[in-house]
Amino acid sequence: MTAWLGWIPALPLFSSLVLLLVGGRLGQRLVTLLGVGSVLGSALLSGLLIADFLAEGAAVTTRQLPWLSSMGLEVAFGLYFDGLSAVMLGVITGVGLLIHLYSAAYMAGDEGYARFFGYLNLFVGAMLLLVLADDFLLLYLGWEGVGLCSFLLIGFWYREPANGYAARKAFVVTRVGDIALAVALLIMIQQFGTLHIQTVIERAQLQWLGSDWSFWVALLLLGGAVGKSAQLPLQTWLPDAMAGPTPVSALIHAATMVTAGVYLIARTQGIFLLAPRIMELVALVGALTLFLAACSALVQHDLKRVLAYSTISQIGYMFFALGAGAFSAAIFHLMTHAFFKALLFLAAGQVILSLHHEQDLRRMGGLLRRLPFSALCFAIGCAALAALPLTSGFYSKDAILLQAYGLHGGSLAWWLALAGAAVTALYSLRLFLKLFFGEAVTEPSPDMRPTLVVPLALLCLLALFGALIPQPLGAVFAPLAATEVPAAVHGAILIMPWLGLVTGVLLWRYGRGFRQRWSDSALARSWRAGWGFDALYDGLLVQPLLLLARLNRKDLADRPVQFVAWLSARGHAWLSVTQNGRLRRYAAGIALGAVLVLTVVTL
Amino acid sequence: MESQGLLIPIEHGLLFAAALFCIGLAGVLTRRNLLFMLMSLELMLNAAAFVFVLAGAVHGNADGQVMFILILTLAAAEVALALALVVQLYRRRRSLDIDSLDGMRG
Amino acid sequence: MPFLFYLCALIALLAAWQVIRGVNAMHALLYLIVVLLAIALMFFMLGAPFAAALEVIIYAGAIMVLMVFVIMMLNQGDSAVGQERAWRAGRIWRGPALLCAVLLAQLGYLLLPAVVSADAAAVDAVAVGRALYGPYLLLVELASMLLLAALVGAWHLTRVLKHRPGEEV
Amino acid sequence: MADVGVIVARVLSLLGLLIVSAALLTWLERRLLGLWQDRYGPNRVGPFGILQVVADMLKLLGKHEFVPHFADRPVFVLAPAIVLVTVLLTFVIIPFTPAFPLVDMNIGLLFFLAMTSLAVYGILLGGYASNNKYALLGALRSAAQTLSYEVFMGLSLLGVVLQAGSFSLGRIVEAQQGLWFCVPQFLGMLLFLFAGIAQSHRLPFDLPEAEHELTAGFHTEYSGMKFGMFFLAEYLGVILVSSLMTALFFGGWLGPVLPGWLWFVLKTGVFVVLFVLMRAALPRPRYDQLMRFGWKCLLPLALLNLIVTGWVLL
Repeated sequence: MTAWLGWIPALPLFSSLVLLLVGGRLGQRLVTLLGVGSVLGSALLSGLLIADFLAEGAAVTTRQLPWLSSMGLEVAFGLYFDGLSAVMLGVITGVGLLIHLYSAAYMAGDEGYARFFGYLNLFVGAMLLLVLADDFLLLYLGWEGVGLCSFLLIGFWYREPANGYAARKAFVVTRVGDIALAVALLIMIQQFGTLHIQTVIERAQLQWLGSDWSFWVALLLLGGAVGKSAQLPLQTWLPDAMAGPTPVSALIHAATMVTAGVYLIARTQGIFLLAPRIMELVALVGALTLFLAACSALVQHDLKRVLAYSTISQIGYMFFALGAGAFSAAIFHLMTHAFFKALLFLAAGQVILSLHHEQDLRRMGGLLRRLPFSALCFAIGCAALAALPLTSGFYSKDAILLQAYGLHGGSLAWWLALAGAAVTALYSLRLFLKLFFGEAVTEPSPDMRPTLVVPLALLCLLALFGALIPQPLGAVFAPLAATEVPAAVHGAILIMPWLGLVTGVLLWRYGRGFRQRWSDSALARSWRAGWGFDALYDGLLVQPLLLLARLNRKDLADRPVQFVAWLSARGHAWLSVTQNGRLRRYAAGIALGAVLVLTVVTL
Repeated sequence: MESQGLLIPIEHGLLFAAALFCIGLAGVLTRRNLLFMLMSLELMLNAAAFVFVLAGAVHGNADGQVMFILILTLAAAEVALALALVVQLYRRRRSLDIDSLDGMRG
Repeated sequence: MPFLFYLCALIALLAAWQVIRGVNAMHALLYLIVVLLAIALMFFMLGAPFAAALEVIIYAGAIMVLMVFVIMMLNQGDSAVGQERAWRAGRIWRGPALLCAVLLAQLGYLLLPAVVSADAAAVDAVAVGRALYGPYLLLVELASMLLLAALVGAWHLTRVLKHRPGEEV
Repeated sequence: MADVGVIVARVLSLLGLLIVSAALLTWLERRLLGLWQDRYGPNRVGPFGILQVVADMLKLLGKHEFVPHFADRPVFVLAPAIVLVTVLLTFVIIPFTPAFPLVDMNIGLLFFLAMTSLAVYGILLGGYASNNKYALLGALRSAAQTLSYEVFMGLSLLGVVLQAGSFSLGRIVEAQQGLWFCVPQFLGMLLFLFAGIAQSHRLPFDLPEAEHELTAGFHTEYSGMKFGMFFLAEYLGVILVSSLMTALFFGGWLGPVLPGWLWFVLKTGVFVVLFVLMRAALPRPRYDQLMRFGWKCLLPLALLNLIVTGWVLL
């Protein structure tokens, strides 16, 4: 069975190759068949492999194909498959498949249909490579591939300059994290002479015990993860990434890209555990991010930006769990989040499509009767997001908060996470109410194609019952010591979402004036702008850089180059006089040249 | 033919070719009509071909005639294309004036 | 025989002169054919009968027929002759004539002292064929590619275009 | 220099023979057409009407030599001469007997092809110089037709050349000592027959002068002896193609008992009669059909013939 492992990333990669090379000439039906079919194949293979793995339970490594060999560094193409990979595989191919199915209907008729599926397949393929990689360099390949695809897909509708800007922003910001990761890899090469993940972790545990290296490497790895997963301080690209088509947002937020950072930390936990201070930092970063992003989500006007900030916030939970040492809870939340966030995005896409590409929440409302199915999807998705009991989100978030408390007790990060739960519930409710209650502003056109309904219905089921899916993580993470959690803490965890909900209902019912004033307040405006991080970075980094560039424009070093350009332009102008289109002049020129040459010969 | 030597001194043949070539060149340079330019070109081609055949005859081998065949092919291709252009030119401009074609675009 | 050769050369040069200063395209073309026939005869006398035959069959018999064909098809009439006469009248020919005269003088100066030991012998069609399909096989292929290119090009150039705005059709 | 007298004598005798036979052919054709079309044909002047030829000739000579004022005079005069001269010149290579081709050139067949390709000019120029749209159309058709059929005329002959190993007609005839080439080169013979008919503008391929469409084609404006030259050239062409058929495919002078020249004349006569029969029997195709037939059917066949011959020989 493991012989088939290589096919899982190969299928989408191959399909994307075909689609990007000749896709424009294939019919839409063939493109769909290829694009969705390849992911379906990967999903089926993954299913078989995971079933196999659940029965046998041993991590496997495929044959290593030599890739590059230089100055003692041997890198090979090899895939590694264990419990963590299995969970990621399931999420990526399963949710990815549903998103592909949905896209087939959502993007039908777009002129870049084949290109879209080519990018989408490349995205899934790169992500699969990332989670299956046996080697840090291969992982880095997938890592960069994911970054490239996010750039391509966010800027998919490239005729709009704003989309191109958003794509560039996503690319540049994540690049900052990527450089940190690259530095970490270089340190590994320098220290161990290999990039094989398992070997590196084993040796690190032997050699780095008590040394500073683990601190720095873990910090750099965290830098990479923060960039990819849009955590503080590199979270600013994700809200802008909403410029891409909605299925792309779903893919980025649920199945691929942003979960890469969580995966990276989970995969290299061996190194992180050597650096307790970094673990605390991870938890703090996660907690801060989750709270700040939740606050931002509370005041957004754009439907997709609400979801974007909620993603940042939920990833923050995962980081918090990772930092607290509750790795399996983090991965558990990663999975459930993938389900309900994909559901929310696809349902949002459905609403946006029905409202003729309207994304502003202020121009929505009263859609409960008109779009009942979307309302149902949103209800389930929001409930899971708010972690109401019996939904999948409830179990995972519960697990995070409980285990984190058990490991660390009530630190600042934990209290922030707890408060975040209430805010999460509040903004989920706000989103739902704004969409489906109140006065109708825009008249939707009901459009429920079966290809749109089926993925949504499946995701509804997953968002509700996804927590029941077993996670074979026992062999990957050390089991947690069972600790006693005070009943009051447990109660608080259970109460928090309801607190948020009740507040929300009260505000909706009686606080109209307050909401109005609050919406215009300076604090809300700053929250809406993502706590001013964009402005900060703009003032701190972008403007000085632009200033430098402007100062350098008339550089002395450029002068020789410009002189060459000037010279060739003049020369061109001078020579183009001879290109006057008079055929006989040309012939005369040739004859004159012959005469001159002969003169030279004669004399 | 006489196997002991060439019919005429080789310089005379070369001179003839040079003269033919120059006449053709003069035609190309002076005529404005595309058809006449073509004919002058044919003269020049023939002068070149003559030199080849003459050289082949001087050395008594077939290479000269082989090159002549290549020139023949070249002339055929050239005339086919040029005549196609002539027809197009006449269709569009109602004239074969080559100087009316000095406008360039792109 | 040498006399015949020089006669042919003279005829060829005179006819060529008529070609480049003619005003009637058809007459000029007939002079051109005379040039070709004279050259064919000269080939024959130089011991290249195959080349002579090809010169007549293909050059005079096919390529020139094509030109006659096009001239007849365009059927420009007398106005073209008048135009040619008008174009020929100007001072336009002085520069080119000078240029060509210089070129000719140089060529003559360079060519006249040429001394090559001649061991001439008639080269028949068999020898040409052997050369063509022996050492020059690649050349045959090149020639065929050239002809193919000309075929495609001619087809492309003469196809009837749809009317495009801004163009006289 | 003693040979000069002999050569002149031979040339003159051949010329006379050809003119007479061509003239007789006009009579023969009309008689045969009459026979097949169940009517008399010329039968008044002389025995069997044979002196009708003389009468026609006198009539032509007596006519006013008219050159239309709109014609391109020098070209107009030149055209019929070109046609007649090229046809007559071709006869120098025909080997009537081993001793009597005027010139046994080693590029004999190429010479024939060269002359046929030059013969086109006569028609083209005649049509052009007449400055008449029917003549022009006829000439254009003729040029296209001749150009097309010339291509595979050459190709169809190459099979014979390959088998005989020479362009010389005498050698080709000698090479048929054992077996006439009409057997191994049957396809080539058929192709050459088609091409020969087209080249000599005989029915059914006489589209350049199709009377009911183009009045008289390229020689609409011609009269008197200039017309006579065209006319004569056409009949000489028939004889030429027939004698070439004989020499190339039917063993030329070879044959038992009878002297060689008689064999040659007899065989040639058969083909001449065949030509007349075709004129009597076959309808005329449309112009585009003719061209399509030539390029899409005959040309591939000629290539096929050439390839197969080459393959077998190698």
